[in-house]
Order: sequence, then C-alpha cells, then structure tokens
Amino acid sequence: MDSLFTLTPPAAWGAPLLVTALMLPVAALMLAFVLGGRHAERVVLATLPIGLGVAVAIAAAVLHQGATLHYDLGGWAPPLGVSLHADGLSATLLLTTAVVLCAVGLYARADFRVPSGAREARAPLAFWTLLLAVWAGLNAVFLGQDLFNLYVALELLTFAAVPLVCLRGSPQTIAAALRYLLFALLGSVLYLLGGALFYGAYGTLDIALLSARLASGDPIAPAALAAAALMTAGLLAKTALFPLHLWLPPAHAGAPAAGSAVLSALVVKASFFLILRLWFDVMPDPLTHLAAQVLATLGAAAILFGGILALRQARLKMLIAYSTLAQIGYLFLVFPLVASPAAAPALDLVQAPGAWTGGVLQLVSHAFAKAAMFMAAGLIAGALGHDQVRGLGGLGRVLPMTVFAFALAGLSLMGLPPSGGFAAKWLLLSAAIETGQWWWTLVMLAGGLLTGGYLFRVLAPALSTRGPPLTLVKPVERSRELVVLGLALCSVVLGLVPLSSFGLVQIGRLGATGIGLP
Amino acid sequence: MSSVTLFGLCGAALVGLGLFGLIVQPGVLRKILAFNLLGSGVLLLFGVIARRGAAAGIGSDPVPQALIITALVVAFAATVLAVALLRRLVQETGRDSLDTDG
Amino acid sequence: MTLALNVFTIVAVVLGLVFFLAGTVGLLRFPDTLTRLHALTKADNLGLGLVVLGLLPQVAWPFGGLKLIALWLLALLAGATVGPLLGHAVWTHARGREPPP
Amino acid sequence: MTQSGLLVAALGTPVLTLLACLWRPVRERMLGLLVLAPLPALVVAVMALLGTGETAPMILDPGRLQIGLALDRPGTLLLGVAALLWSAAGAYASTYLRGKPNGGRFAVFWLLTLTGSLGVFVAADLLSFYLTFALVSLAAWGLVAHDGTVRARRAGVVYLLLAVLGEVFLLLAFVLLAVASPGDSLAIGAVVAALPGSPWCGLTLGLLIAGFGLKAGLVPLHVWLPIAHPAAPMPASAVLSGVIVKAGIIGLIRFLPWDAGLVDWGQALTAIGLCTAFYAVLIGITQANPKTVLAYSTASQMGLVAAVFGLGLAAGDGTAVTAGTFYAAHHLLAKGALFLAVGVVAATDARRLWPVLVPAGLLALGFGGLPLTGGFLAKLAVKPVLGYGLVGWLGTLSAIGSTLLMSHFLHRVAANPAPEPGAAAAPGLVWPWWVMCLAALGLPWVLAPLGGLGPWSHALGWATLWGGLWPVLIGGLLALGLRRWGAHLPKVPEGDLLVLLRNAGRVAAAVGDAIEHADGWLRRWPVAGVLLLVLALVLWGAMLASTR
Amino acid sequence: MSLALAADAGLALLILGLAVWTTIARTAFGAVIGFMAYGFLVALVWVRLAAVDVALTEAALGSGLTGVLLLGAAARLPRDAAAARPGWGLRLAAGVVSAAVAAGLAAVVLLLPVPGPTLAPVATATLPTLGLGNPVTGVLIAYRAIDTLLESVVLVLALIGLWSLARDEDWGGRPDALRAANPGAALVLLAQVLPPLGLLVGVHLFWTGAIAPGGAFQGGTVLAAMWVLTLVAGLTRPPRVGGRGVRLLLVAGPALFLAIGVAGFWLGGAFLAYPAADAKPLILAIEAALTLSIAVALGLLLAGPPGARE
Repeated sequence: MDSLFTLTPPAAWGAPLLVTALMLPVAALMLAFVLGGRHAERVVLATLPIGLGVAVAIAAAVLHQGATLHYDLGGWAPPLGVSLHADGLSATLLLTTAVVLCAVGLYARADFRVPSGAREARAPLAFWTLLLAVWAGLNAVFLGQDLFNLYVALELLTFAAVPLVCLRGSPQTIAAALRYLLFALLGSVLYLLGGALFYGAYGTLDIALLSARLASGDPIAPAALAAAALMTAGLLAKTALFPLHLWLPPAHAGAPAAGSAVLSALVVKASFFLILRLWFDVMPDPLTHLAAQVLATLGAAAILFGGILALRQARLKMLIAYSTLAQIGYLFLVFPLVASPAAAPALDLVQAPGAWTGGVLQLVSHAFAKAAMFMAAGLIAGALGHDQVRGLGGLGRVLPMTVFAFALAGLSLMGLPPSGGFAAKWLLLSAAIETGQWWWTLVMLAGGLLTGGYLFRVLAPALSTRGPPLTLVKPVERSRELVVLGLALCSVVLGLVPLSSFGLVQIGRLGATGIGLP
Repeated sequence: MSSVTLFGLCGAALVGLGLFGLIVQPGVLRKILAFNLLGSGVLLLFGVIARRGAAAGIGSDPVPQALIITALVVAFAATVLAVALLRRLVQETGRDSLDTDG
Repeated sequence: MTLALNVFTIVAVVLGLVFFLAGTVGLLRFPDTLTRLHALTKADNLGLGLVVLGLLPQVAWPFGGLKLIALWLLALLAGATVGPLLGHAVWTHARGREPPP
Repeated sequence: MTQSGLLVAALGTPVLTLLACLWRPVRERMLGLLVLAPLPALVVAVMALLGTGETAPMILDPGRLQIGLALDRPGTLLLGVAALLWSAAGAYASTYLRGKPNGGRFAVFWLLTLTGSLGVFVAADLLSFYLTFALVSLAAWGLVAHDGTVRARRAGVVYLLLAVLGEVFLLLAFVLLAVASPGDSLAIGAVVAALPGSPWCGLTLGLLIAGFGLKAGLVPLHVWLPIAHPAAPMPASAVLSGVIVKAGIIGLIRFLPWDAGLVDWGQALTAIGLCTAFYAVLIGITQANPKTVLAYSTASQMGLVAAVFGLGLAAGDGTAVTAGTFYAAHHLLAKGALFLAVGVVAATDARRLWPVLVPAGLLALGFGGLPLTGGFLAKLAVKPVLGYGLVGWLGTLSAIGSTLLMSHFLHRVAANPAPEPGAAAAPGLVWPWWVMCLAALGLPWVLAPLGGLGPWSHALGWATLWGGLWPVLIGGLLALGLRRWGAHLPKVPEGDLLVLLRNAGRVAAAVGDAIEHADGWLRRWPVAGVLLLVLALVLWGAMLASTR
Repeated sequence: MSLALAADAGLALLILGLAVWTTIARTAFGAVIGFMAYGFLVALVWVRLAAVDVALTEAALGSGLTGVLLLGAAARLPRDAAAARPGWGLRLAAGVVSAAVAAGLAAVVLLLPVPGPTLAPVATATLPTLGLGNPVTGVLIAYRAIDTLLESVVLVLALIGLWSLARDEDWGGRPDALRAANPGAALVLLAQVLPPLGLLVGVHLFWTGAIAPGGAFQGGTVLAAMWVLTLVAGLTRPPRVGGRGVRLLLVAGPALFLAIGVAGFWLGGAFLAYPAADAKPLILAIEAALTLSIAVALGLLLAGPPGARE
C-alpha cells in the first residue's frame, strides 16, 4: 500500500487552477464577512472578474488537453483522499456560473448599497456574503469527485440559497424559505443515506473508483442499487422536478430579483448536475434504461404542467418561476435520449452525442435566459411599483430596452432561431428521432407552444399601443438595463456559435476517443 | 444476529420513523425533530457500516466516523437555521405551521 | 481480599439500585410535580452515590476512581441546580406570581 | 463576387435601417424611409433576371453545415416582384399612417417583416430558412395587431396562434429532414434529395405541406387569413396578402421533391388546392367587407397554385414550378395593387371613382383570365400543367369563380367611397397604386418567357383569346345574378371554420382550472413527501428490474 | 455474549420507544424532552459501536446544544395554534411508504458484506507521518481536510444566514435569544461553578484529540456550552453583531486552515498537504484555531439573530 504514501506528482499545470476556483470564493467570503460594511461589496466586485478569469483558464486547459483535469487534494489519492475533477461539462458550467454571477453582481449594486448614514446594513452584507457562498457552493459541486464532499458542497449551497429567499423578510418569503429549507434537507438526508450505502457496498466514495467497481461485471450490490435510487430521489427533491416542486415557485418568486436570478439559473442546476454525474459517471449504462424513462416522463409532465400553470399566473415573477419548473423538465429528457437502448451497444455517448450537447446547451442557455428574465422582472417591478402581469400595458414605450431583453430571453426559452434554446431543441429533437423515441418530440414541441403562450401574455400588452401611458415610480438606471440585455444576448449568441464548436462539452464524456459532433 | 446488525435494523427503523414524522407532522418544530430523528437514523446506519469495517486494531473504520462527525455538525447548522426561521415565522404570522402543511 | 471487595461492590450496587427503584416509584406514584421532584433528586442522587462507591474498587485508582467521583459530583451539582429552577417554574406557573424570597 | 455582395446588401439594408431605429428620433421619421429599404433587393433580382441563369450561391459557413444564401430562378422572380410591392406599399404607408400614433413601432415591425420576407426567398439552408420564416411569421403580428382595437387584438391572437402552430410543424419537418439526410450538410438541396429515401418520408411531407399550406392559406388552416389581413392597416394588408403569403409558396417550391414523382402526395396536394380554390370563392361571395373578399380571393388563388404544384409533384417534372411561380408573381402584383386601390377608393369622392375603378376592374377580372391582362398570361402559363382532362375543366371553373368573386369585390368597393364631396386621395396614395397597377398589367408580358410562355404571338392568337374570354363572360353573368339575389345568401362570419372553436376558450379555461386545482393538491407538504418516497421506491424497483 | 446482546437489544428498544414518543407526543415541549433523552441514548449506542469520537459529538452537539435550541423554540411556540393534520388517507400512505423504505433499508443492512470494505488499515498506515495517534482526527485534518474546511465555512455561513433574519433596525444590536428573564440564584451558582471545569474539559478534549478520541469539534462544543451557560445566567453579554473582533474570531479557524493549506503547495507538494517532517505543530495550530472558531460560532448560533437594541 506504499503507492498511497508517495505523494502524487504535481498534476498538469491546469490542476492548481481547480483549487483556485474552489478556494477563491471561500477566501473572499471570509474577507467580506470580516471587513463588512461597504467593503463587502467591493470585495465581491473585485473577486468576480478574477473568478471569471480562472473559469476561462480552466475551460482553456480542458479544451487544450482534450481530457479531464484531475487533482488529489493534500496529495492523498482516493479512496482515502478527496480529489477534484473538471471535465468539459464542469468547465462549461463553471464558466456559465462565473458569467451569470458577474452580471448579477453588477445588477445588484443598486439594490444592495449600504445607506449613506450607517456603517453597515443587514441586507447588503447578507446579500454580498451569500452571493459569494452560493458561488463557493456551486464551484465545489461542479469540481467535486467525492460523493461526501459533494454532500457538504450541496449543504453549503442550500444554506447560502435559503437566506437569499427571505432576504426581504416578509411573512410569505419566510414561509417560502422555511418550506424550501425543510424540503432541501429531506433531499440532502436521502443523498447522505445513499452515500452511506455506497460506502457500505464498495468501501469508497470516489466517483471514478465507484464506476470502475460497478462496471467490473460482478453482480451489483443491493446496497448500491438502493444508494443510487435514494440519492437520485434526494437530488430530484432539490431540483424541484415536477411532482416535488412545492417549494420552487414561492421561493424563487419571493426572493429579491438578483436572488431569484441566481436561484433559478444556477442553484437548481447544481443538483441536476449531480444527477448527471451519478447516472452517467457512476452507474453503468444498462442499469439506468428503465429508470431513465421514469425521469423523462416526469420531465414531460413538468414541461406541460409548468407551461400551463405559468399561463395562469397573475404575478410576473411567479410566471417566470413556473417557467423554470417547465424548463427543468427539458433537462430530464436527456436521460432516455443519451442512455437509450439504441445507444446501449456502443455503451457510451458516441451514438447520440447530439442529446448530450443539446442537454448541456439547454442548461446553459436557460441559465442565461432565466437570469436575464428575472432581472428584467426586477427592473419592471422596481419601476412600476407592482408585479402584476395585467398592469404591463404599454410598458414597451416606457422601458424599451428591458422589454427587448425580456423578449430576447423569451425567444431563447421558446426555442426560436437564432437562440441557444433553438440549437438545444434542434439537437434534442434530432436525438429523439435518431433513437426512435419520437414521443419526446411531441412533448418538446408542446412545451415550445406553451412557452410561446405565457411569453405572449407578457409581451403583447407590453408592446401594445393602446391604454394610458405608464408612470414610473422609480427611474431605472441605463447600466442595469444593459447588464440584463447583455445576459439575454449571451443566451441568443449561444445559438449563433456553430454547432461544431461544442467540442468542449464532449470532453471527458466519450472516453478516450473524444470524437463526437465533428 | 450480532448487536451491530441489531443497531443497523434500529437505524433503518429510525429512518422510517423520521420520514413518517417529517411527512405527517403539521407543526414545523415537529418536522425539525423528525428531521433530526431521520438524520440520526441515517448516521446510525453509517456507524454500523463503519463498525463492520473494524480492522488493523481499531474498533471502527475511522473514515466514516469522520464523515459522521461532519454530517452531525451540518445537521446542527441546518437545525439552527430552521429554528431561527421558525421563530421568525411565529413572530410574523403567529402560526407555527406552514400553510401547505395540512 | 478481592472476594471481600467484590462482595462489597455487589452489596453497594444493589443498595444503589434499590434507591433508584424507590426514586422511580416515587416519580410514578406522587401526585404533583413538586413532590416528584423531591423524590427524584433525593433518591437518585443517593442511588448514584452508592453505585459509584460500589464500583470504586473495580476501577484503576487513582484516575479512574477520581473520574467516577467527579461524575457523581457533577450529577449532584446538576440536581441541586435543576431542582430549585423547576420548583420555581412550577410554583410561578401555578400561582401566576413570583414566590416570596 | 458582386452577386454575393449585392445579395448581402439586399438583406443588409433593412437590417441596418432596423438598427437605426434604436434611436427614438430616427424611429419617428422612419415611415418616410420605408420605401427605400427593399430597393437593393429589387436591383439584385433585376440583375439576376437580366444576367445569365443560375447565380453562384453564397455559403456563409463553408464547414459542413453549408449555411448560406442562394438565388435560383423562382427565388429571383418572387424576390423582384416582392421587393417592388414592398417598396410601393412602403411609400403608401408613409402617407397613409402620417400623423397617426405609433408610427415608429409600425416601422420597426414593418422592417422586421420585410427582412424576413426577402430572406425567405434567398435562404439556401434549413437553419436560415427557418430563421427567416419565423421572422416573417412572428413579426407580421405587429402589423396585424397595429390598430390596437379589440378586433385587431383578436386577429393578432388568432394569427399568432396559427403562425406558431405552423412553426412547430416546420421545425419537426426540418428535424426529420436533417436526420434523414446522410451527411451533416443542412443545404436545402442536399436535404430534399434525401427525402424520398427517408424512413419518415410521408410524415415529413405531411408536415411540410401543413406548415407551408397554413402560411399559403390552404383549407382548413386558412381560417386566420380572412381575419388577419383585413384587420391590418391598408399597406400592411397589401403586403400580408401579396408577399407574406408567398413565403408558403417558396417553401413548397424549395422543399417538395419534384423529380421523385410522388404521385399520391401530388394528387393529395392538388385536391387540397382545388378544394381551397372553390371553398374560398363560395365563402368570399357572402362577405361584405371588400378587404375580406380580397383575402378570400388570395386563399382561392393560392389554392390554385398549390393544385398546379400538386400536378407537378405527381408528374415528377419541374415545369409546374416555373408556371406556378409565374402565376404567383402575377397574383402578388395584382393583389397588392387591388389592396392599395381599396385604400385609394375609400379616400376619393363617389363621383371621381372611375379613374381608380376601371384599372382596378381590369386587374380584378384579370384573375378570371380576362385577355390582354397579366392574369390572362398567368392562366395561359398554367394551362399546359392543368392539362385538358377533369383538372383542366376544374381550372376553367375556378377562373369563372374568380371572376364572380372579383366582380362581387368591385361591387363592394364601389359601394363605399369617401363620404365628403370633392374628396381626392392624397397623391402619396395614388402614385404607388398606379405603379403597382401598371406593374401588374405590364410586367407579366415582360416576364412571359420566364413563365414558360412562347413569343407574344402565341398568346395573341384568336383561339387563346376566346379561350380566356368566355369564362370571364360567364362569370360576369353570374355576378349580375349575385347582385340581384345576393341578399339571400347566408351571412358567414369572417373566419368561417373558426366559429367551431368559439367554445375552445371555455374548454381551455376548464382544463386550466383542473390543472391549477391539481397543482394546489400536489403542493401540499404531505403529498409531496409521499410522492418523493414513492419516486425513490419506483426508481429502486426500476433499477432492480434492469439488473435481472 | 448473549447478555451484551440483550443489553444492546434493550438499548435499541428504548431508543425506538423514545423515537416513537417524540413522533406521537401531543405537545411540542414533551416531544423535545423525549428527543433530548433519545439523543443521549444514541450517544451510548455510538460507544457500543466503538465510535467514541462520534459519541462525544453526538452527546455534546447532537442532543446537548440541539436540545437547548429546540427547548428555546418550543417554549416560544403559540399555545393554541392547532395546525390542520393531514387526512387519514395521507397518513396511511405516508406510513406505508415510510415502512417500505425502512424495510428496504433493513434488507440492505442484512445483505451488507460481513467483512465490510474498510479503509482502516490504509488510514492507520500513514498516521505516523502526521504524528497523530487518533485515526479519526487524521481523516478529519489530513486525508479529508477539504471536508473539514468546508465544514467550518458552513458554520460561519449558517451564522450569516441566521443574522440575516434580524430586522433591519436591529442590525448592530446584541443577540438576545438566550437572555433568561430572571435567572434563579441556582442557575447563577451553576454558571459560576461549572464553566471553569467545563473549560478544562474542553481544552483537554481538544488536546487529546491528536492521540485519543476528542478533537476540535468536541472541544469547541463543550466550550460553547459553557459560554452559553454564562449567557443564559446573564453573567456575560453576547457581543455586538457588527463587532470586527468577534468576526475575526469566527473566521480565524477556517482562515488559518486555508492559509496552511495554501502553504501546503510549497511545503507539502499539494494543496492541504503537510510537510513530512513537522506536520504535528501545524495540525495542532489548525486544531486550536478551529476549536476557538467553532466554540464562538456555536455559541453565537445559539444566541440567535441580533435583537432590539436597548
């Protein structure tokens, strides 16, 4: 056993970047907490660009090497030690997180500024430190390779997200935050139980080692089956997939605009990312066929239910929250398409790479579009003083850039060209047809129609010519509108990037060959 | 039927009880209690697994023990946050249960 | 010599258990909280003392023994504090006013 | 290279003017500039027509997706006439809407639709075709719902619903096409070549015909057309009926596999086309509003073009394409002119109507095949394709029907001139109408060789002239009868079949309530908790089953 | 051996009984009392499972501090708030489903491989290089140092989340959740007699953590308990929320851990690695800072959000 004793040789130059990506937000969080007052905001705005740079560097390293970056913390190799892991998917998500958080940081400066009189105020300090904590949690989830380390990262993320929901302190948001916390904790405990059972079965919690043990041919231990099912259920609770969505709408609609953007665009995706890691990195492919159909059926129900309910919401932010519910459904359609029987013989993703790229594209373009939408809704609510969809008549004349950004984000959600959403739907539809599961196409198209429906409900009165001109309660700074427009454009530009350049997402997915969409 | 298996079954029963309590109990404080029961049940299962790993002269595998300690501290932090939210809920609405509890 | 010590241990521990039993019976039988409190603090502390006394010879001296005695003292201190507090709380709760000093 | 450069300029100008609209002062005065935006496209088309045959396609992404633009024969013809109508309607709009509110917003939607409609004719690959098609469909909503009245808003909703439905059909069809084609190239030619061999050939064709048929107004998906076109302001109606409908036609031209000889699909398309032609006439004559009559005439004419394409598809030869394109080009010019005429008539005094009514009458009867008009040439071009059997006779019957419908239109137009005596339409309205009128009458003669017609002498032979005249005469007689007994006809509401869906709204509301109630139940804590555990057990069972 | 088995069975039954009581008790106060007793018995089970470190943590944190927290909450609940209980159908469904999950888990426990897979030999083999005796501390501080680091950050984050629940006008005040209205003389006596002993036990626990069961978490919890005792008795006042001193104390543990971790790049060849030669002093430094930070954090967590400024 002396191999463990000799410290692993320093990994490729990319590896220390992983540590920086993980520890930068943690250090900034502590610094911001100690300095407090106005310094907290300055620390955040100083750290965000550096973090963005690190994320870009990691993506470049992964693309350059064409393989997964790996780093054993403390020099201890798994199973004893914990290692960090960054494949194409995590690099993409790290980059998305950094970009969205930079935008949220710029947007939120006006909402969370320390009033001139006091040295420090509750909401600003809480928001800026919680934003860094969310970032630390997200980076830890995207980089983790050890199931228990991921559990701690998930908890860090949940404890950062819950206070964001009730930052304003109104009774409804307190109840929403409490409901979110309790349901998330139920999910986490199930995840922990799964982790315990995995350790009981195979004596390790490292994803790579577990995958090797599970794919090694001997019969799968019953504890491992139970672990996978319980962990998936726990993560589904935290991702608010359709029947388990009781906490999402009030929580995401109750949070302040910047908070809702982070919650809907990123926090919900972290637990989905873990389901992807669990299903495609740990579980052997044949094990997940039947279960993939269950997930996809729930995803389809989420798309339809979420769409119809979004159509009927009176408040704009509730409409967007239910839209998140629907768009999450799309993500779960990836499971049957990638792990489809047609793809089984090849036993990896070469068969339907489109589905994987499409799923990741949907995840990323939804992150940008949803963040832009919530921030736009925040601007509208701030300017008009209310959040009712009925009262948006003639908004286009008063806040043209915000409405334009909202429309762009809607365009991407609906999947109209040239947006990222369109490219994602195109890939998912092609994969559905290639693998012969045509019924998912009907669901996707119906989802597109419903999305069009609830966007029309908002945009038609906004672009209408009739009705008295709206009076602004509070003027809206042009810089904040530009930030929202920038994010919406990010989501649209994703569609213009030619499909062939999504090689980054494939890295680490397709085994050694790394061929995928040429 | 060694005592370790016995405690394992006790852990499984605690998990079942905790889940039942968390789902059915209307009051938030009762839910927090049920969550702690559930958590200790899960950690008990983990402890049984650790005890099964006794080797090299130590009574129980140290790695799961460390994980359990970390999980206990996380559970405590969660309970603190939940109780604080509950107290604020009681201050604001005078009720100790969520409207969707019924 | 060890035989005598063992006999002493058994006798002391049994006596201690008897007092514990008395305390528990008192807890179940007494009508109201104050009397139950009285039974518990008295009987159980004495019972614990006897058990500790009985176990002293079995334990490595001096550190093991001292720890046992420290334990007993801690239990006494806890009993001494909780008793008046609970009594105070029960008294004020029943009569709605503070007891005379 | 100049060809590609001009192609980019053709599409770039409207886009640049759109960007200019971002600044409020520019947007306010944009109405006046609408006439200039389509001109580069007109120049490109004319140069392509005068120059040699096929022009070099301009590929934007030479990678393997083959995304790019291309100018082929039908595309050029339709692009040219479309640009002409866009320009004339633009001039018309600047006068028609001057002084009215929201001119800037109208200009923005106008330019968006213009970009999409010109782009549709030149797009050479799936993605850009779908992009331009979506742009022209969705941006046109802004034109339809511009007036903001309850009627305009309702028309906008109906229009958008069906437009998005069409988009969904096309998206699924395009994905089926892309998946079926072996390589990764998305060029339309390559993709359509692989269509006959694809396992989902029938489904794809069905979706394509449904998607493009909806845009062209084929029954039963035509219901939005008679509601949307009249609701829009006059220039927008002209463009909607004239050019935007042609997006469906160019779609059929581009995506139907002509040389595959699919007889059954050809006959089906022909049947739908003819059925639309007659159905639209029957409903058209019961309508009172002249713009609605014109809208039904559009549906009828497009039905005929679809029938021609159907025959071409069945016979498996490309001549039907050139004939159909020529017919569509003439329809575009004539229909645009007629809509402008309606606006001019509405603005002129009852006594001085004849200088507008006489040319309008010529154009209207041209649809019936009145000799020496553009319509006569179009009918002549289409006759060989229709043949002399049953379909040939149905062709002439539809000519009679069109004449009947058009005379009813003339009667309705003449019925409501401007009330105040001595009123004369503003010159800004009149000269675009004259430009379009002359174009509709003259251009077909110039473009005759493009339509597969021989020298003029052939068209001027006595037999052909008489062949064109007698259906018009019969149609005129029927029109007289219609005027006398017209009052007894049943009053059909504008979007005929739409009436059936009136209670669709109530059903949708009921479904919505049920789902909202279910959601309320699902979001109760105990229910969610039980469902979570049930889900865990189901997943566990599924995994256990798959290990057996 | 059956006697030990019988004792364990009795313990297990007692625990299950208390758990059932906690679930079905009528009043929240009764349930909390049941839960605290349950917690201490579970600590006994940990001793029976030869996991003494965990037993210490469970007793101090899992039932001690949690008990105090829940008692405080139970005392403030509205008396008459009878919440609507779900219908019998749902309760039956919940029961059936929970029983199914429990049965599944029981089956899995019975099917676990008897000589379970273990990392014990691997962990103990490399302990001497770290100069540690207690393998659990070895795992916590060295092998899985990232978990402990994130763990301490979670505590600080929970505190931030807690403080964010205060009212805007109360910011800068002192947390007031623990201040007893009129602490009895007995409580004051206890708060004067016990803390010195508690302090000694806490430091001892931290110090022996390197070679015997104990460590930062356990020591920190005992110290926090003593501080809470003095707070309840009113002998000391909780610090102001805005104070930079208390925040430095809170952040000292994780910050030092992170600093030494980063230094590991050069000293030990990797992030969070310790130099082969003098790992022990560094580890003790980290443990000391962690103990201090955890004690302050847990105390403030119990003290609640800042209350009205007097």
